[in-house]
Amino acid sequence: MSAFNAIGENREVEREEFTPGIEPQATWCPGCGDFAVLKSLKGAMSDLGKSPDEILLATGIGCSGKLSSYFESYGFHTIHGRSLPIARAAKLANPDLEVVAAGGDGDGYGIGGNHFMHTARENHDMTYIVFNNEIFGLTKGQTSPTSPKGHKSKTQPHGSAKDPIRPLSLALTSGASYVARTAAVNPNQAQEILTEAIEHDGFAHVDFLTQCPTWNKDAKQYVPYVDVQQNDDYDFDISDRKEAAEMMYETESALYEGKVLTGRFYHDENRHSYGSEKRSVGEMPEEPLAERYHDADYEWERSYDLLDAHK
Amino acid sequence: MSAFNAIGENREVEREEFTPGIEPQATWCPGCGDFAVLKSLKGAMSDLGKSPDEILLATGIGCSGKLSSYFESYGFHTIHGRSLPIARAAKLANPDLEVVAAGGDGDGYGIGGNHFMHTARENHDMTYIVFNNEIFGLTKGQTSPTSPKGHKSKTQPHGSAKDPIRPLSLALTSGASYVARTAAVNPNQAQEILTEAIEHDGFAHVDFLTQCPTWNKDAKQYVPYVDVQQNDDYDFDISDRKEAAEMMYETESALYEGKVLTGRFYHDENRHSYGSEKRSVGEMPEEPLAERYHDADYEWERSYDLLDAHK
Amino acid sequence: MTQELVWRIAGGSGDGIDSTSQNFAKALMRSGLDVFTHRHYPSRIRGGHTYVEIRAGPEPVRSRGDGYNFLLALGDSFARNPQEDAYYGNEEVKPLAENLDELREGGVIVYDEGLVDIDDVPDFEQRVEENGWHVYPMDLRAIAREHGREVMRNTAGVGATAALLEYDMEHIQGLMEDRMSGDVLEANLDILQMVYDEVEEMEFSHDLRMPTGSHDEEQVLLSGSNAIAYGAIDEGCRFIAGYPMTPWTEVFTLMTQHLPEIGGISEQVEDEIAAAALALGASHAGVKAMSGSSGGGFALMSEPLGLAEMTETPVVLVEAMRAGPSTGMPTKPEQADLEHVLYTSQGDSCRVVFAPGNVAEAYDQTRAAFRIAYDYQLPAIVLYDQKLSGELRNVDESFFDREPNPDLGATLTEEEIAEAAHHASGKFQRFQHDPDNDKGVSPRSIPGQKDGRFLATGNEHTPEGHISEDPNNRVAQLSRRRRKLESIREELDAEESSHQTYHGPDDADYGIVTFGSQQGTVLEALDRLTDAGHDVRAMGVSDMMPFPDAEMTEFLESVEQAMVVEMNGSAQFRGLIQKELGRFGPKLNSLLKYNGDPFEPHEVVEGFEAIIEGDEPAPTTEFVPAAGD
Amino acid sequence: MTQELVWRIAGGSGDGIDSTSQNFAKALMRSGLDVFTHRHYPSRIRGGHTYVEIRAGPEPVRSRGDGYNFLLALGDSFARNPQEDAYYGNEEVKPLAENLDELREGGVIVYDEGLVDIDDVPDFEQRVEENGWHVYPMDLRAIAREHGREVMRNTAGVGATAALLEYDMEHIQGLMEDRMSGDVLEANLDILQMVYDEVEEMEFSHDLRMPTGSHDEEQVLLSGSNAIAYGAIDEGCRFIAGYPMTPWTEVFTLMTQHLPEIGGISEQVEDEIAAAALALGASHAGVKAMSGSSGGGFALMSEPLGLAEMTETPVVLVEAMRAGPSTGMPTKPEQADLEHVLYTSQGDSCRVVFAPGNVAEAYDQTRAAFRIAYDYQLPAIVLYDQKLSGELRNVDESFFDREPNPDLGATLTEEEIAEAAHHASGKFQRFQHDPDNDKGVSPRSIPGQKDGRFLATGNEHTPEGHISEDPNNRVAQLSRRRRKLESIREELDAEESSHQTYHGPDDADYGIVTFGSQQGTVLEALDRLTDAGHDVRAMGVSDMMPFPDAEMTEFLESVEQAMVVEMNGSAQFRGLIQKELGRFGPKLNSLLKYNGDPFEPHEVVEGFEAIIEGDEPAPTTEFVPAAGD
Ligand SMILES: Cc1ncc(C[n+]2csc(CCOP(=O)(O)OP(=O)(O)O)c2C)c(N)n1
Ligand SMILES: Cc1ncc(C[n+]2csc(CCOP(=O)(O)OP(=O)(O)O)c2C)c(N)n1
Ligand code: SF4
Ligand code: SF4
Ligand SMILES: [Mg+2]
Ligand SMILES: [Mg+2]
Repeated sequence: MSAFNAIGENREVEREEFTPGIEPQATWCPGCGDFAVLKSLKGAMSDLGKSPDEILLATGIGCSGKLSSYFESYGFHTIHGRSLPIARAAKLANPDLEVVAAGGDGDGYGIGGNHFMHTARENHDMTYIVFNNEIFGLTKGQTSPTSPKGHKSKTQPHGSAKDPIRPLSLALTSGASYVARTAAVNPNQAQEILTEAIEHDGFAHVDFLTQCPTWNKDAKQYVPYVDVQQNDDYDFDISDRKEAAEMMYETESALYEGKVLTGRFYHDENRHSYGSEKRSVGEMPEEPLAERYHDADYEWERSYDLLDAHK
Repeated sequence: MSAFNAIGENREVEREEFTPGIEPQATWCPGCGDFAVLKSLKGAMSDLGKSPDEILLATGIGCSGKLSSYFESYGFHTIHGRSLPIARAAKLANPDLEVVAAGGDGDGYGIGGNHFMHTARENHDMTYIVFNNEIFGLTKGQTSPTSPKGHKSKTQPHGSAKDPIRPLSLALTSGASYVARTAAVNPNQAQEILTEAIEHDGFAHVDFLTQCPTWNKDAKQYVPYVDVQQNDDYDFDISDRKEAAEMMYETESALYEGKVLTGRFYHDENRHSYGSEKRSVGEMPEEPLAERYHDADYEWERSYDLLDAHK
Repeated sequence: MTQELVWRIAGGSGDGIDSTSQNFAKALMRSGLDVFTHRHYPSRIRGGHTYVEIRAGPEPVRSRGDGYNFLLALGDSFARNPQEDAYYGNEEVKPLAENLDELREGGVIVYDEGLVDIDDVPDFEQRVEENGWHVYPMDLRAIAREHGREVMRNTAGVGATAALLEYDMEHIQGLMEDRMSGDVLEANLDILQMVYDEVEEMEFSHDLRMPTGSHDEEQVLLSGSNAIAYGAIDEGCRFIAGYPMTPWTEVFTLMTQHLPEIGGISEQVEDEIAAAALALGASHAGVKAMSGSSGGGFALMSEPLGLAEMTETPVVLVEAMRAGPSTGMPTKPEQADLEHVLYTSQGDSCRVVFAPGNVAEAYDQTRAAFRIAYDYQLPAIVLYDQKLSGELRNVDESFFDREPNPDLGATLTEEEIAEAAHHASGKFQRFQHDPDNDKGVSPRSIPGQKDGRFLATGNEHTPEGHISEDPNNRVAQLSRRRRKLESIREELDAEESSHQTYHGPDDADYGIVTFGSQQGTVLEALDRLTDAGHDVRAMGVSDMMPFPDAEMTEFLESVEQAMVVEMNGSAQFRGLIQKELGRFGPKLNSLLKYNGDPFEPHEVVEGFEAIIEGDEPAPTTEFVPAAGD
Repeated sequence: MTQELVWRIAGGSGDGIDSTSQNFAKALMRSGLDVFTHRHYPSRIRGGHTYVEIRAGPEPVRSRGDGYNFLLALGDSFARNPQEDAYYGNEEVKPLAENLDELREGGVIVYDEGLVDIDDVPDFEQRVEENGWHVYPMDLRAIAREHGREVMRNTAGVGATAALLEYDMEHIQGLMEDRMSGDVLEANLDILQMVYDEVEEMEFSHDLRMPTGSHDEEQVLLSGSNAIAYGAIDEGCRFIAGYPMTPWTEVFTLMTQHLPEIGGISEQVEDEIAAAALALGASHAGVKAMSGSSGGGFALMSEPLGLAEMTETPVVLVEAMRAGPSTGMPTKPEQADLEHVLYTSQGDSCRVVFAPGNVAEAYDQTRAAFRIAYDYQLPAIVLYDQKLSGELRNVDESFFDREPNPDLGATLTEEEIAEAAHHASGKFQRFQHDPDNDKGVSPRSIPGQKDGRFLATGNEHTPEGHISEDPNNRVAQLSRRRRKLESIREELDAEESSHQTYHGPDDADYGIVTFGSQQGTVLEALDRLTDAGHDVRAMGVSDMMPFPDAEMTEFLESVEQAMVVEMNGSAQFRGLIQKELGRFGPKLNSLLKYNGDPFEPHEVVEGFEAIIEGDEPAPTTEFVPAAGD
């Protein structure tokens, strides 16, 4: 019997189970897009029948990072930019956990950019939600790596001289096997995409446009949005890397011209997740490591049995 | 008159000027590809008429990082993965300097990956040479981010479970405006490419295949190499991002199938360098900042003149 | 006559409490008073209990007082609906409810009855009665709405304050005229007048009136962060690289706003490792440069900091402490990063650390940090905290009337380089074993200078910079680098004015020692202790490294016992004294506070009395007695 | 009879010196001797002066000796062509030339005349004569070439050694048979025999012979790095994340080789920030986990280390010191990261730091680090250095015959969680203010356990983990976390055997104190001092945090003066003693060494004599006398 009975219960889970029984109420500003992430994540987890105790939600630091305070599950509110290495290790330690990492655009594409690149490359089986509000929210409105060129802020008084990074393209180039963009203004799509991302066996990157009315722009500026899957103008195959790459490029550029394209951009169902690669070379046990510590019958190996080489 | 009379001398510079007048002789192993980088860099600088005192060569830590010990110029042998932020600041402080950064594949694509991405994005006017030997040389042969999948080493006894990163594609996606790959086994091409890279006004990334006979493979394994510009099988426009992207993808994959493709992959002559962007928004002075400290006539601004807001 | 006003304005984050209080403080300053402010705010963008306290009087104000005497309780526009057992309590009434504990007897309360319902404030009537408070409910929101916009209720509150204290409105009006124009100005002036008139109609039960004073010369109001930025500018710093982090962001933002105007460069970069590295790169290339951060951001600078030590690259870093460990309490002050800043990065530390005690010292010591960093070619760190960062004080304008110092320190001209020693390899010997001065400083060249090329490396290196593992070279280089610290100590000791401040009689029986931002509070407490007949002397220490061994020894030898006051839980500063001097432990008692609020003077008084009279110290503080001998 | 052999094999990096010496040491161990090795190598892959010294004798060997008595000088296959004034000198003769200074009078030299030309060794003949050395040139390369391949000249050298010392070849042959097979084995055995025969023909002028001894039980030969890895395995550590860095790479590589075989996981990741973060993530998810690094790599772990403290996530980190600051001298030992490891990361530190003094302690204290990390939910650090890392010693095999301990420490079962306190929000109260035990430890749940969910956050937090800035909660949580350190100190003090080692009479007049890897050298020096009639006692300290205040006080009270021996330039360990105890400074003298070589016993002896007799200490060390009182 497992020591982790919350895992794999597969029961009906009401979305309310993901709301803490009582406060904390979210401290996000009125109109903040972050509420939509919370809501759609609750919806997705409920759709998937996951129970709060089998989920580990690791977040970074930022307004976005507070997601783990308002979503009822095991949570790890880490440090700025480091949610991914913490989350992926938890997944290796116990592959039965449902692991989700989340954080801001500064957190994930700025300070955490290297972990983003390498976690995608390794294709860990987890979901990574980036709250992309094109701004540093919590530190009071500085330019972020996704802020448009020319964006003015207290730290860029004359307007940013930097071109924004391309988050979708970077995910693809790095090796992510599921890449999507959704928006707070489109909660239904968001919930569907999160559901798919969580179900996907590999690294799923969701760039989530979350308006920040306090420092940046409000929801109106993300409307109208286009779902590239629903719109005939965009015809590409999300399983084709090349076509996906072009669509991503266009999508990223369009955002700064006021055109909000969302949807699924890439889905590779064939790439093996890191866990399975690692198991296949014999560098990871078949049973979740975390279970072993609760197995009273396990015969723990001793260094005493390794001493031959030292004689 | 400038305080920096080595700058812009534009004289004939013999390649021997870049060889320290006496030792240190390079401590690289016999047959190491790093010698070729040293040689081609000397050749390129000599071709460009740069004098040793106007060059700042910032290197990372690794066998590769020792380049600054054997190349005669101002040098900054920094810390692991951080040559780029140090180099780009020096360029901002004194845009008249010829700034080159260099380091290993571990240094640049591993620990320094985030700086690589962001420096390319900002398109600083500098050259970045990555000694790509597909291994950690100096620490004795561990798997690096460019080691092929399945690569065995002391830290990957069963073979790496990770797909290698795609350095050229990452540079392009991030925003580099010149991207090339050359190889130690092809010193003439290397020297030409380095010359172009240094001349290029923007971030020039050169992925330099440098065999490591001690831990990885020897020069033979990089032969035959193909120059994509010289070979009719490869027909693409290096000023076209999309075509460049496809060619890079193919090149990166081919390397692990034993096919060594080299040459220029992307060249965008129109993108403004970061310095000029920053000057154009008024966030960088026209004259090199470093000169000001030597200008006896400069009237230094005082906080006393900023106090109105405090009254 | 009223000696001092301690005015508190309370509301929610994002409600403009900050700028309103700043303007009011300026008005008070303009009218001849000395002022001092204290900020309290949560780590939240909108809503949540926030207040700013202004202490004002005719004499210099060095610290918060104990409690305060005038509360302006506005609403919190972003208050959340309360629920039973709520984590965050009833936020709507917090601007009133959360502030009552510290309101002095006989104090005045003005609250916005449009937003705050006193029925939700527990035991309000009873407490009012017990404390003899004078309560003036006013519908400030309604007045603001009527004459302008709802946000202008802050103006209404300020008007009410002025009227109740019989303060001449002209200073407030003047400030508004300086800051606003057009309709906005009109509306604000209207509201001010409306409220003033309304209050004039009311009956006053309180005696509190605005104190009066006058200044001999023009004053300027500024915070510790302003002072640091100005110190940097006056030392010719024209390059900053950073990444936002509370509270360091203030210095970074100020520099970023000023630098482009004066032809400097500011870079917001991908992370703090890069930020520190950029500062090194710019300094190496011949520009005076700085970076900085708080908590975790500074932790990321650990490795580049060591590189600066090893390559002898001058750089100034500022560290703005907040409550830790880890993310801790981002908007709350603490002094728990002292050891971290002194010792982080592998190998023997070779850095300078100053912890200024007030706004003027923040300016002076930032300048000293630059001077020393460039003269001695090492990293110098200004260690301050969330308290000093945002604390506003008035300073004589003439204080800033000084010469700038863009000098690059120990560098050579091309002519000097031509004369200087070069190695046969062609390289300039930038790291001589025995430079001519006896300070251990070997002057540097700047890239681009003719024949000045050398290698800067984080490896141990020969005089020209080549990597070397030769044991003799190692000893020569490491001991030379460490000799710089001794030279700096000598230089500081020889200067006319020490960075340490003293207060009280030379021959006192007891001592109180503190460092950094708690200086003012300790001095305030000292006056009270002296008034109460205690024979005590205080020392505020700023030099953390190199440590002022001689001064500290003299002080501790002169007293029988001493209390070390610091805002952390592990007595780091006391530990530093003990480490440096190797004795006096049995004389030292610690008074610690680490709940996120800085010391109040009475806590220091009570802590002191706990030592000599064995009393209980204040419950918010922790008292750690001396080790038995 | 010869008491000890101190054999040095010298050549170039990459010439197999390491494995040859390791095999020879094993042969000596098998033949009944106790052995101890010391490695010296440059930061370079191929070529450059390298040697390994083996000290062997019938009695336990704890340290290097002073100098050595047998040199096997091979060639450096990667020697560079010398030039006049060359930085690196004439590398070809270094295996001989660089080693002469420390060769004892009457010592034996065998050199490969095929590669080393003694005409290039300055004053060779003269020095041989003066020192009474016995020199045996042999063309080892030629012999190797003839019977096998050139690399086998190491074998030839070992054969020559054995023959000259009249050592029974069977142990060497036996080892070769265990390690090699086929043609390679044949060739090596041939070479061994050839050389043996050739030497038998020669005339010996030396008296040195192989000492003899015997062991009561089976011995194993292992390094500090081996011992750390085995300690981790026996504590049930099954997860390691890391990034290579000298000398930490050794532990990382060993774990990486063993873990897959025993169903564990090793991850080589993008940088050290990630490495530490992964270890936290794995531990949080219920696996015993570790990471580690050296110098700059550990500096990058500063921020995650603080997160572990704040979230009370158990984790073991190892830090392998090398000479700093910055990249420093990567392959040279130093003990200058002590303060860094104790204090890096913002906020009050709450960690455990052990500095083991030898191979057996490295094993024991790694186990203790895991036990405490998991029982007390905090980071525990094993601080060692390049010396201990690669030092080989023989240990009784039975020493390792112990029970493994996979216990996860303070965790709950689902049944216990069901009974435990939950907040109304649904969360388990994983961070209780006042847990049932008086240790300050609040037991945790593991993700996946039913009804165990909680929030781990680097912000200050309530019992269930929610972010909180409430001052009372803050005080409760911070003081509880710090209480854990006191409990650990109590636990350690109560244990049967202390981590500190003592040597010499209880009532000695003088003391010598050291920490970590210098323990053996100090003990060796102590014996000599005692033999020379000094009344002195030594203490080797391993507990760095929490510090053994009582033990140290007792020791220092018992002596009149003490000398603190450490390998750094700023007397960090002495500072720690002074900081912790606040007194004894005037009794303490420092003996420092920081040239990249560890102490030799005679240096400690001379340093000691400098204290009591005012002599000059050895020129390689620095003597810092006590502060005047
Ligand atoms: C190492 C470190 N540097 C800086 C900070 C300060 N900080 C907190 S949140 C944040 C950025 C917030 O932006 P983003 O990640 O986009 O999140 P958002 O608030 O917009 O959701 C920063 C810089 C920190 N906590 N840690
Ligand atoms: C922060 C830090 N981590 C680790 C190291 C150890 N280290 C030195 S070089 C190196 C990697 C070398 O590989 P690469 O960058 O590819 O350079 P190469 O030696 O192959 O040229 C490592 C991990 C270090 N110096 N600093
Ligand atoms: S500051 Fe912006 S991102 Fe943060 S809570 Fe407010 S609206 Fe949301
Ligand atoms: S180890 Fe490899 S990369 Fe390093 S010097 Fe030797 S051959 Fe070159
Ligand atoms: Mg953001
Ligand atoms: Mg490499």
